Amino acid sequence: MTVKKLPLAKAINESLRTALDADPKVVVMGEDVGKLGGVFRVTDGLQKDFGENRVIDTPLAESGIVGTAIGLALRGYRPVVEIQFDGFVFPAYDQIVTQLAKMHARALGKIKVPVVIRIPYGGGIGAVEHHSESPEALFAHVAGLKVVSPSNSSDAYWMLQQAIQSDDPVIFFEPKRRYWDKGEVNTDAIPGPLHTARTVREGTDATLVAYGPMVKTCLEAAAAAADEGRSLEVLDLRSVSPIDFDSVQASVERTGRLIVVHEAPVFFGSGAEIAARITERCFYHLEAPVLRVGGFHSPYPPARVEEDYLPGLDRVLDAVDRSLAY
Amino acid sequence: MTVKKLPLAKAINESLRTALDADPKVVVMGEDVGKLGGVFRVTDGLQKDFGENRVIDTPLAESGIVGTAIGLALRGYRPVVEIQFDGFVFPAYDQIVTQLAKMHARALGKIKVPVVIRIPYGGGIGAVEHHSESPEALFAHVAGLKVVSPSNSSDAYWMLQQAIQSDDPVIFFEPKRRYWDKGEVNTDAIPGPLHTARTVREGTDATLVAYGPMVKTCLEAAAAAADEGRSLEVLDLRSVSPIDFDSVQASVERTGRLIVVHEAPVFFGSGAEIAARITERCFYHLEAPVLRVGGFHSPYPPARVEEDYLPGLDRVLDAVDRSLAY
Amino acid sequence: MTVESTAARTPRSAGSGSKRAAKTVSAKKDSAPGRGTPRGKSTARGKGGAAGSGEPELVQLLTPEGVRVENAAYDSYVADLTPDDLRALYRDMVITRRFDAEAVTLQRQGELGLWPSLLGQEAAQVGSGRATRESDHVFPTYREHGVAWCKGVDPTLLLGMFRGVNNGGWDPNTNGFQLYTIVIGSQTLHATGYAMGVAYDGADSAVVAYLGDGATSQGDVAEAFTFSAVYNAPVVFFCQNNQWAISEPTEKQSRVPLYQRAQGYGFPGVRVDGNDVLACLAVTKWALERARAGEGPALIEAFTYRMGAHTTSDDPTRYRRDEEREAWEAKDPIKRLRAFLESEGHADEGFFAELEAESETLGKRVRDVVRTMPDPDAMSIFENVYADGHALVDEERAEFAAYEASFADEPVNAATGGEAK
Amino acid sequence: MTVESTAARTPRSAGSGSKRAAKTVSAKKDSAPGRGTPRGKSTARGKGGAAGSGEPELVQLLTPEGVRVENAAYDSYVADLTPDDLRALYRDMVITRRFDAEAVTLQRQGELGLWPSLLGQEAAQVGSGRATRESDHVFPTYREHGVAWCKGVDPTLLLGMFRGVNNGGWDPNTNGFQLYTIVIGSQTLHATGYAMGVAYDGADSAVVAYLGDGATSQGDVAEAFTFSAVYNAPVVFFCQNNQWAISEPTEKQSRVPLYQRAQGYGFPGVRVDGNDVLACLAVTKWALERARAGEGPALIEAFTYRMGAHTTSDDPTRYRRDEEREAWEAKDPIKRLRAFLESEGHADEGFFAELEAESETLGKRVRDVVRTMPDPDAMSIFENVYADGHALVDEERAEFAAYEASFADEPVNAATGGEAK
Ligand SMILES: Cc1ncc(C[n+]2csc(CCOP(=O)(O)OP(=O)(O)O)c2C)c(N)n1
Ligand SMILES: Cc1ncc(C[n+]2csc(CCOP(=O)(O)OP(=O)(O)O)c2C)c(N)n1
Ligand SMILES: [Mg+2]
Ligand SMILES: [Mg+2]
Repeated sequence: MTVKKLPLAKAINESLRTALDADPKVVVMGEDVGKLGGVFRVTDGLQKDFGENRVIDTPLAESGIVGTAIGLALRGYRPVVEIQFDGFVFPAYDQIVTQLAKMHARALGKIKVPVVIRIPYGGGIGAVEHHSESPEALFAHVAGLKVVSPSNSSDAYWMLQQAIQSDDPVIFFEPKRRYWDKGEVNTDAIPGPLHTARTVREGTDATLVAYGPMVKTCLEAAAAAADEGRSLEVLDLRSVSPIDFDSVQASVERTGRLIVVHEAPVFFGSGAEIAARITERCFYHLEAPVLRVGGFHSPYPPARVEEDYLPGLDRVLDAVDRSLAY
Repeated sequence: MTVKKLPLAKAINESLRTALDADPKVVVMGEDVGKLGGVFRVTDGLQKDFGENRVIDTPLAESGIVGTAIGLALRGYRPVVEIQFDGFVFPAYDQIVTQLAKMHARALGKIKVPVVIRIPYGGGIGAVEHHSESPEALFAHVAGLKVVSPSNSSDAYWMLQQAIQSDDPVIFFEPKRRYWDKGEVNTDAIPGPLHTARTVREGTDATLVAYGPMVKTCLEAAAAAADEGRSLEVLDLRSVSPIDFDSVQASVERTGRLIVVHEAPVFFGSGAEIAARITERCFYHLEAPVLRVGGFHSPYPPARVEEDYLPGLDRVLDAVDRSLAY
Repeated sequence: MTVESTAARTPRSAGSGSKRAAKTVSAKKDSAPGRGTPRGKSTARGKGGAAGSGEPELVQLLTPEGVRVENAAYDSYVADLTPDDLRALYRDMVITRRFDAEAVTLQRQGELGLWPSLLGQEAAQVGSGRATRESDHVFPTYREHGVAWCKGVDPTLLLGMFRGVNNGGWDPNTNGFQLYTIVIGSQTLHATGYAMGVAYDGADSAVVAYLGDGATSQGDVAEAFTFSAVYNAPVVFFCQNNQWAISEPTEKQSRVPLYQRAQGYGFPGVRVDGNDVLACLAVTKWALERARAGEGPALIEAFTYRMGAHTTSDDPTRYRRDEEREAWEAKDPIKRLRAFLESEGHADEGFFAELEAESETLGKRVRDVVRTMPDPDAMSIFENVYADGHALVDEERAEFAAYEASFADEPVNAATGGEAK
Repeated sequence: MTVESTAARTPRSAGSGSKRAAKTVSAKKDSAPGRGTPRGKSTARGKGGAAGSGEPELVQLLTPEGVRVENAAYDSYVADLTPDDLRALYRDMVITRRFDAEAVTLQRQGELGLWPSLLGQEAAQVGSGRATRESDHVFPTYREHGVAWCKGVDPTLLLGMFRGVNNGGWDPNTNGFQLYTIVIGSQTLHATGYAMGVAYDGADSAVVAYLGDGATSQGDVAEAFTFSAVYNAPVVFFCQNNQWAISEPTEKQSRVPLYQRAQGYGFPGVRVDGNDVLACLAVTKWALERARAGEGPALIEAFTYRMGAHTTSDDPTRYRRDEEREAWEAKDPIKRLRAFLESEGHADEGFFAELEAESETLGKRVRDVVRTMPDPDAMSIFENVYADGHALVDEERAEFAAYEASFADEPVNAATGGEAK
């Protein structure tokens, strides 16, 4: 058994290395992924070891990157694309929505486009505009795409392995502010399914659902709540499309209360979908309406106010209070 | 008082004509909007009357169209852009999301970008791929944009007037399968606010909320339900961002039941947001969970099965049955 | 296999006889100044005449009257064509046109929802299509019915998406012919990526990306030019400039001839007479050979004309004059080759009569197949959304099946919806 | 108003004296073959040397050693520069560099989150910036600190977005200098649309869109080229080819010199020595005059070098060699003009000392302003999202205010959130 303690970014690096090693059809491509090793060093050293045809520095054009990745996939490759920051995925949005997502269905299943699109996302790193966004809802709404987001090093490693092995396009959202958080990775483990949620803390009074960067925040909130004598269950959703509603439902049937937490704006966000569906499934179990904690309906604000914008422990606990007040 | 009976498409044409007449800064731009008058003839005759500098046939490039419209707006113009079909807005998505939506905030209010983007949307016309989609959720999630959709000729006329007068960017979704439906337009009326819902049928047993093409479907469903002795209230939402939750709440407080109907896929669609928020506001009033009727999580299907994909009277009434069964 | 699709698979690029059939009448032996040989990178660039000086020259091997003119740069690419080959090209064009006409009729009869006619573009499509080898991969727009034919795709398969029974009914892997792409320009990037893969594989094949004149304005096409140049990908961009993008003339897309676009990206651009099947064949062969030899991409602008409406939904009388169409009729690609075949004695009445009969047979088969094409099952909505499945699709499929079943079992069961409650 | 921003507003384009200061030493009077006059559309095209034949020529008026060389095509654009004007250009560059260095330091001290240094690109920015008139409108990237200076924007305003107190802190209408744009290439379309508006207005002004070498790959930039050409918009695309897009050299964006891109879109492209402020001034003036005269767009490639890191977050040692930087140091734009000023006797020690003091004053002011720049109020999140308001924003603002208030009023009130229930 090989267990290493790795920062999340390094776990992704190792995962890419494993995939490049295992399958000659895997290629990594994006802006600055080669010689520089990516602006976050996630692809550090890969070009040196696998060459310029496997780890490809591309022209500065996201639509071109995804569009050529699709072509490579049609040729039998398995491209892993890096979009440098969340806010720069939009030039590629057309290729993702009208082509990547729909080609398998368009061809009645006769072609597959196993493209993974890695996107460092979310805020909390004090960055300038376009470098802190959480656009996952804009992909989850689109049929044909799968959308996942790991919250820790082990998931980062394994979920990326599974995303690369999937014959479907996967949008892989990496919680950039957790890149430097260390966690154990067992590279010999047999991972669970890619799209199931995981209970990361058990509790009885209310359920917190989160994914990516907010899992840590929710765990902190649950710990703080415990001090006040409240028992919160925390679910790491891991997958935003599909969503493991069964696990959420099972938890809510026990706790009777649900708070969904994400960085993305609440309006039309993941929380809306989860609230709607879980309310339908658990109508007679819910003691309070599903509450949502997330970003506001405003452009991501300047760094000096992002702490106010981002859901933190206090806002999560405020929602817990409001839920318990019903 | 000037009341005319006009097809919805013609009402938009008249509205554009009124705006072009009233304000020399209004320009209409898009592919084939000039000499051809648009593939739906919505801009018919405008270039002939206002010239090539006011009604502009553009190169075939949606990002270019929206990007230059932004530039024109910065110069003091009020561009009204036509995207030829729903499925072709995505090349412009980056300009819309990263620029158009955010510029007013980026400049701390010092600049305004009053651009209207008209998009014929939705299915039911037997078209090929990309010509029948309902992407409104992908715009509603984005702060800085307003999103509206008229359901009838009068609203088409007046809401477009108001969208053009608005200093904010407005995504104006036109229900293309209702283009030929006639309705009365009073061009001397004083219209109500752009973003309020309208009760189009009163009822007591459950509330149906819809917008754009589905309003007619819901009215038909309500008529059919009436035959079975059920009294359904129908709200025409008119605006998807902002959403007039107050009106929906008021209705649900009376009926206790809510069904949201739209063509767009249910997953992460408008129905999710409405269900989540109305459940929060009306937790003690709801007799049943908010139900959603909409498209499935699959690419818009080929024309010969679109009737199965699209929410019709029967699927709406099925949801009503399910709601009443609680 | 049907008669026409068998024939469509016959490789045309290998000269099947030694008799050189495409004789030239012109005697001038020197290549036109400034045009050079098409093989050299720098000399090929800018070929076709100077920018801004009126209509640029275009590569032509057959005049509109069907007279073979010499062209030092490109003659060699058609030098080994036999009379059989020439008749086969003629057959391709006639059958393609016949098929297209049938589809237009079927649309009028309500059997198809829409049809984008290729009328007038047969030479561009057959010439370029026949220049490809079986291993070359094609990325079409939505109008490449003639190319599909050349790649051996059963033409009836093209009709499904326009009837509305699917969004693309053939297997792109079988014939190296990708599905039609409706979002303008997208496919040029797929073609480029595919070609990058061909290069990484070290394979001896190339890729053709079709695009229209309007498409040249799309950012995706520019990015395809950039990527293909930077990676030296073996891709040929074959732009059919049919003068119109729906109602907009080419001047709304560019103020200089389109083939010149390539130069600024570092690869050659050539304008060819798009109504001259021999010239299209020759220029595309040249470009494909370059690509396969590792010399990278090229742009071909086939100067042609959309004789019909943009699609059956379009009314071109609103934006263009009849005289324009009439002028182009004189350059008809089929008449042109026929004149040449006749003047050279390569084809007799029997050939033309037989071809007429074959076309009719195809027309009938197309009608029969379309009319009996079954509507898809409603449940197909939930198929092939994902390759590996998706829980929500499974849930919605089950719900929908229960909903549908609720109608079958009258009296209506109250427990419709089938949801886990 | 502060000393430097007052000075920055002095118009430079009108020659303020009759003494022609920019004397040339070279005696060759004939324009170099193939370069022609910059005014003619077709002759200007392709100027700068043949494609693919090694390094193309670039327009240069001052050698790296500070020697003025004659250029028949562009000399007239700097002919009326007085010694005052030359010193002013020098001052612009020195102050710009000083300001930039201060910002880098402030970033290191934690006062700024990030800074994109323009070190090495002063001539390109000051030359082009000073070529604009007050009524000309500029659309920058995120690195145009020198252009901002020339347009009279108070430099401290540029720091807000990099400190994280706003996303753009100046009023774009005051100085004709738009906000910085981070999404690569977007602003070229805004500039084009703005220029279309200028043309519709019949105004006698023009627009400059700045972009980097990497940006030339973005589809938006290609679309800007297409739109500007088709509408003949008065826009100058000023591309600072600083050889790098973060870690990627220009060869990853194009296999031919970037200025050649323009030709395929039907407008002239020129490569200019981006470290030669006189050449940048002259070529930009030429392009702006053309644009104002209704001759449409032009592309200028200013061949320069990013002497520092991409931003303060970047570590260039990972991808480029020190020698490259050293080679470019010899071409430093400031040293070059200083050598010329000195050899011509246009500036004495007093001038340089005074300028040094002025720079220090600016540095100090920048430090002081930044350090006292207030953080925005949390409630500012809800401001300016919409011009006409939005119900949801109002609701969220109220909720957030109530939530914040709940902390102020200890003991905590159970009814937090303030929502309508
Ligand atoms: C991105 C996008 N925008 C708009 C359309 C609508 N549309 C379909 S065909 C067409 C014109 C295409 O012109 P061209 O590229 O010259 O090809 P042609 O139809 O002449 O073969 C347009 C605008 C589309 N399909 N895709
Ligand atoms: C659409 C988009 N993709 C990626 C980035 C990240 N990024 C910021 S600057 C940069 C390189 C830009 O290079 P260039 O255009 O040469 O300008 P320079 O930084 O050299 O001035 C990249 C890739 C971005 N800002 N926008
Ligand atoms: Mg065309
Ligand atoms: Mg650069």
